[in-house]
Amino acid sequence: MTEPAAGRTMVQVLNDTLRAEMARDPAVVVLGQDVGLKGGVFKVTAGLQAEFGPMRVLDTPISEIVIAGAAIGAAMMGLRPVAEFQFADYMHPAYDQIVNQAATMRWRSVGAWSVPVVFRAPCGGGVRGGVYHSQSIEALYGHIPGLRVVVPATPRDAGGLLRAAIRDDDPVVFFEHKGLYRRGRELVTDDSEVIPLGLARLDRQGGDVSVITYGLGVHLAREAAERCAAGGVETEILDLRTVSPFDREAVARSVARTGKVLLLHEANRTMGPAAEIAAFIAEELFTELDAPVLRIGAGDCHLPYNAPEEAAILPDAGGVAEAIRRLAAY
Amino acid sequence: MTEPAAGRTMVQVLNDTLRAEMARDPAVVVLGQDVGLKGGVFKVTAGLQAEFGPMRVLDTPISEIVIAGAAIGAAMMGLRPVAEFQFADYMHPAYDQIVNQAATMRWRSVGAWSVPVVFRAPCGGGVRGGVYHSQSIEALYGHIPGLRVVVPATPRDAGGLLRAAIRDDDPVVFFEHKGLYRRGRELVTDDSEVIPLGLARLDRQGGDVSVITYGLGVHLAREAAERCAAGGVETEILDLRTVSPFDREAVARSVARTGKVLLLHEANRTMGPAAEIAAFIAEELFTELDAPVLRIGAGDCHLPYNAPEEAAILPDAGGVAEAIRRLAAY
Amino acid sequence: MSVPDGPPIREDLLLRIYRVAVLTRALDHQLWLLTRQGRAGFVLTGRGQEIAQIASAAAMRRGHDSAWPYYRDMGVGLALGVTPYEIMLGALARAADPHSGGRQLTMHLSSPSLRIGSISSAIAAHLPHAVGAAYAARVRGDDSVALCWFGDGAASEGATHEAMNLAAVHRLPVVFICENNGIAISVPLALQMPVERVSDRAAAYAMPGVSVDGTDAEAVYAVTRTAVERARGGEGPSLLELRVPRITPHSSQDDDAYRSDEQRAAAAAADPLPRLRETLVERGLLSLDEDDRLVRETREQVVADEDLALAMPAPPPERARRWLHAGDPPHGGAVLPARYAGWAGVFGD
Amino acid sequence: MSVPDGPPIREDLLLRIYRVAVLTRALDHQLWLLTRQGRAGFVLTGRGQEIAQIASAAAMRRGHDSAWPYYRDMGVGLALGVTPYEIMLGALARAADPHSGGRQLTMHLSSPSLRIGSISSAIAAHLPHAVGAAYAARVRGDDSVALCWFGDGAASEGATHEAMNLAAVHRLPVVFICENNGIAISVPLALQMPVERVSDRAAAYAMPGVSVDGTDAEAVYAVTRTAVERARGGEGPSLLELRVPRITPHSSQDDDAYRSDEQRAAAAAADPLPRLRETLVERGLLSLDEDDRLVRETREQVVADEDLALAMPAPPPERARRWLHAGDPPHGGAVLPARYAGWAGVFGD
Ligand SMILES: Cc1ncc(C[n+]2csc(CCOP(=O)(O)OP(=O)(O)O)c2C)c(N)n1
Ligand SMILES: Cc1ncc(C[n+]2csc(CCOP(=O)(O)OP(=O)(O)O)c2C)c(N)n1
Ligand SMILES: [Mg+2]
Ligand SMILES: [Mg+2]
Repeated sequence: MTEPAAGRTMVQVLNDTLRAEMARDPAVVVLGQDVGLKGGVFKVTAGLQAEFGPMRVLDTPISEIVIAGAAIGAAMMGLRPVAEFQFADYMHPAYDQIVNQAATMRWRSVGAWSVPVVFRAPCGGGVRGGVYHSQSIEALYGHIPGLRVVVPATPRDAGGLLRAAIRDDDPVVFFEHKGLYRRGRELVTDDSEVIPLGLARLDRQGGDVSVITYGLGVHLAREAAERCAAGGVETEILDLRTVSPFDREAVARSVARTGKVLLLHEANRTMGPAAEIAAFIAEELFTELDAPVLRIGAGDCHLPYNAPEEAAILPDAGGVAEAIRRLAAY
Repeated sequence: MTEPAAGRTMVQVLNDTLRAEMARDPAVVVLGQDVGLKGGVFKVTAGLQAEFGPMRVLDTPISEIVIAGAAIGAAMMGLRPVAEFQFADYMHPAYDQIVNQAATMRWRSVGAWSVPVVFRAPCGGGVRGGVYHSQSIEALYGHIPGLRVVVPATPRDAGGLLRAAIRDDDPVVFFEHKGLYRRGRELVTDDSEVIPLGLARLDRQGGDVSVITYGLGVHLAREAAERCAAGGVETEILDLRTVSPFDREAVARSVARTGKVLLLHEANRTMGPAAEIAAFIAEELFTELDAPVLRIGAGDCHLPYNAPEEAAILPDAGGVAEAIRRLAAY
Repeated sequence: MSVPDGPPIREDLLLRIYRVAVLTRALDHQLWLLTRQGRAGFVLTGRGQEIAQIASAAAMRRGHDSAWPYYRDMGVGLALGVTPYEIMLGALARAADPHSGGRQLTMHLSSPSLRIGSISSAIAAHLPHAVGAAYAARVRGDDSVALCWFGDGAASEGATHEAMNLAAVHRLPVVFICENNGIAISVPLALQMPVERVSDRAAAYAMPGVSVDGTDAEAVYAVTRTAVERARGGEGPSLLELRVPRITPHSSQDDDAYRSDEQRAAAAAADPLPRLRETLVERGLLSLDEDDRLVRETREQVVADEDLALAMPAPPPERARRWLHAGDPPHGGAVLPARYAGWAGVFGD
Repeated sequence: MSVPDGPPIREDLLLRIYRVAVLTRALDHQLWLLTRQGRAGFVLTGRGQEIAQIASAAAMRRGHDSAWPYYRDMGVGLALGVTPYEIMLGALARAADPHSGGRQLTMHLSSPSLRIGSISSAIAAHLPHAVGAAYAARVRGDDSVALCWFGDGAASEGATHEAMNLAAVHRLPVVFICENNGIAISVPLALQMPVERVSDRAAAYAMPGVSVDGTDAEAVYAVTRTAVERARGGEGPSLLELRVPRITPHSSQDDDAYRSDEQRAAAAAADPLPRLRETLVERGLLSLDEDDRLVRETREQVVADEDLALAMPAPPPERARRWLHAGDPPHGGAVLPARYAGWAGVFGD
């Protein structure tokens, strides 16, 4: 397809990527609630059913267990299903299928069975979604052996990572932040780019402090970095892109460069992905550290519909800038 | 009841505690698979149905969703259900009910509804249970606001903590390591002891290195500490007992005493509870540290039935002793 | 199996059901308006399902039986005594909202005093709770019944199966009420289940299954009343299917483009309110003048509630983590306008 | 609904079913022995359910249709061509076990070449997989059928409902086969479901539901054959209930104390093997001498497999994390004893 001059939103790139992968490989199918006729509640699958028919783009009943489970069985028989959960908050009923089945299948069959499924779900708050349309749950999958967890921050990465996830022979949990679906456009000229899972991206260079983050956090970090630059503090931003397994080498390089680290994500702070990265640094990069390893995450709370309480729980650029300055001054 | 001279196993204390709490409060009920006539596959509920009848000790169908969900609804109507999952590995189908319902109920109803449910499950490996009878999944609940997660290490703590969990007005996830059910006896003279949730216990004093752990880890740490003592290394063992929220003050005191920390659990290492504690230390106790914060957990893998592979994945006293010595020598 | 017809409805009750239906519709209308004006962030209502909701709720023993509605059940809430003012407070995410303090989306009711469970957006997650409430009644030996409302799409969830099965195994006092509007967001019934009627599911649990026209207040009341008494009498659960139209899009965020003009027109044509009005007028229980006044006064009442609610403050940020655990000071609820003194929905007077 | 009787079974097939049943029983016997001797850590077998398993498996097109058995289905495995030697390797947790390399508990089969899904201990988790396999067949346009075996307790899981519903909505080629032994560990059927027959559940999905005596090889074969052809013909899924006894305790870790002597005796008396032997003898398809020889030779064969398996090494510790992700060298499987050249279970010759 020809790239619109203005570039594309993340939703458009995800939609184009699904269409291209389905055209390229007849084994790729999409299933989920309202993914067909409606094209998904966020339009990520818009137009696919008209093009590929009601079986390859299957409107399922409200049955998360069998959405995940049928995707697994179909994958074992050679398909490459992309299973959509309408919201990350509604993946929980399928938890058993994803962690006890998809994650264990290859290992427990000593390599005989493959489960090339992408479990897709819109995640994240700040959109007035309330308790059940706001969750960031990547940690619940990052702890599970056999799963990879991806959270893109830009339209280009969303396309390149989804392409990699679909072609990967193992299950991938793929979270898309609702707040990024239509947040700005990006020129994505290479529609065949496959971004390897597990590789971080240096989003911004700066020698004073490293902010290691992913997803929406990248955008909070950019804003904070701008503010700090005004005060002469240079911030490096590392976008992990894949939360599990995360890019240890890239993290190590960044810590070696700055010696001061802020870990940032929207997921709840306690036992969130940042805890793992902080522990890794405290264990293996201890001597490189010039300051405490700071973490910013959501305030260990469910997310409400009302704006003031939600804002009080979610991380914001102001708090990130403050932490960067604290580290710089340490 | 009069304490047998030899003391009681963890299973006996759990069984006695359930019986006493049911006798004390008619609102306490037990439900789960095979908990009645059979008394549970590990006999934790043995004899209860004969004493309290088939409704207060309910043999349920194989329906984890409604075991958890009915416990929640019954709790909202004034009962104090103790819901048993036959193995932690089989809690996953109920994940949605526990994290999206039990954990959110009080918060989302601005304090109007209480969910005093104890979700009990045998956990842990090293018992030749294979992929589905060996899991240690406390991290999957520790990340969730509104839940408390308890893992006792001794018969006395099991009784005192279960008593506290049943009387607590909020949901508690209570894991019992199968390997500890009948591992030794302990004299438990005070059958009314309520051990407050969130309070750690200093299991062993020693000034050189702190091992912060819980559950089976306490016993690995004890064995390792003995070995190291022979070499003149004094190990302090802190038993967290409650994994979430963990006792930050006790951890801080221990770090202040030794400056050298080994975090230990059987749960998989990546994004496990130890990551949170390491991150807490790296962030707030940075200046107290004299060495890297070491972590030992399972090797990020499912647990197999065959012994050699299982042993290769699980932590053992030898590895713990080695880490203690490494820290002591740092 | 099928439930025999229940007792005929008392005519004054029929009129009350209509009054609450008019109130529900007025509130529904006002909430959509608020959303179009951008003063409410989101709206989702049950236009077309009101009579099914109110007439079924009217069959329960209020304050004694427990209610487990879902997000579309404004009619159930108002019938049980929730005030429009409270629903306004919730839709506008005000601190005083007694149901969730503005933490949940519009219409996510919760009221221990009215014995209404806390509504979760998660489809079918509340069916097990209703079964648990019925189990608690059995354990405690009281004769309360748990009524549970849900949509046709909710019937596909594993939770629904497990809940109905456990209730049926122990003949627990539950009434499962499916408001079948034929669609789940964009997914039509034929893609949701292979059976003609949701009530066909009852056979799998050896419980009575009845399907009635959910726009027929008398039929809805009769079958619900019968199922409630049956449950109270220890004869176990029932599954009721109330066939209703969905007149609006799924919510204010849905374009309804997946339905044809004919389908949308057919839904609108099945509106239960004119039908009940006709019945009442025919039977001389309501004159057209009385109806005009009722509609006008009701709209004024709702607008008055809206003005009051708009004047109330949003939750303070520092409140965000309160009530995660026991021990925090109580929310305190909302101060209701004087007009609601003694207000009790369809059970009023 | 009920499936019309299928084609009469070919008599040679009946004899083959018996041969595999004798083999299953011999292996079952030997595994319990090994466990009592402490040489195997755990045993769980399907004594009493063999005929149901083998006769239903015999109705599928081997290597073309996919099989989704559960942990008790040794008979299904042997019927489809799994060898006793492989099952011994698994029960003894040997590295060469081609099904799980000794990683899963006894009898957790897995074989892409035989199109047997990987068995999970998690009850009912495999029903959605079978439905997914049938969905894949539909997408790819091949005419393979997915057969799925499970217990009566598994019928209570939400996964079972969601799987049956999705299969029925799209008339996917699945045959759901419930081996109803009347108990789930200690929980009797009456506490598991409110219906008389598991097959009563079929009505909820508008699919045929048939219940037959699972100790009657001919009946089992006929109804399964009919359901398979029906599925292959695009007419959708069926639910078959095979009523069987559970002759052993649930597993080697269960004391069976929750059943009375009478109940255990009744189960033993319902043993399907003597019954099939009688039929074969009556029809002159088997003489008692031939049967004695068959039983003796089969036992020798199993003992020979046991000796071989016992001599094989356990998995090396350094292998523990292999196959967590794609890219590791293949396991390689087991080198089968020469006697299994061309072995194909009940489909042999
Ligand atoms: C577990 C879960 N999955 C998906 C959703 C997203 N969702 C919200 S409403 C809805 C449709 C519900 O349809 P139905 O049960 O028929 O109720 P209706 O809206 O038609 O009244 C869906 C799929 C959800 N809320 N919960
Ligand atoms: C999801 C899940 N919950 C609980 C268990 C524990 N469990 C193992 S076997 C069993 C009984 C199964 O009964 P049934 O389905 O009738 O099969 P049977 O053993 O009688 O052949 C249970 C409850 C499990 N394996 N998986
Ligand atoms: Mg609907
Ligand atoms: Mg059974």
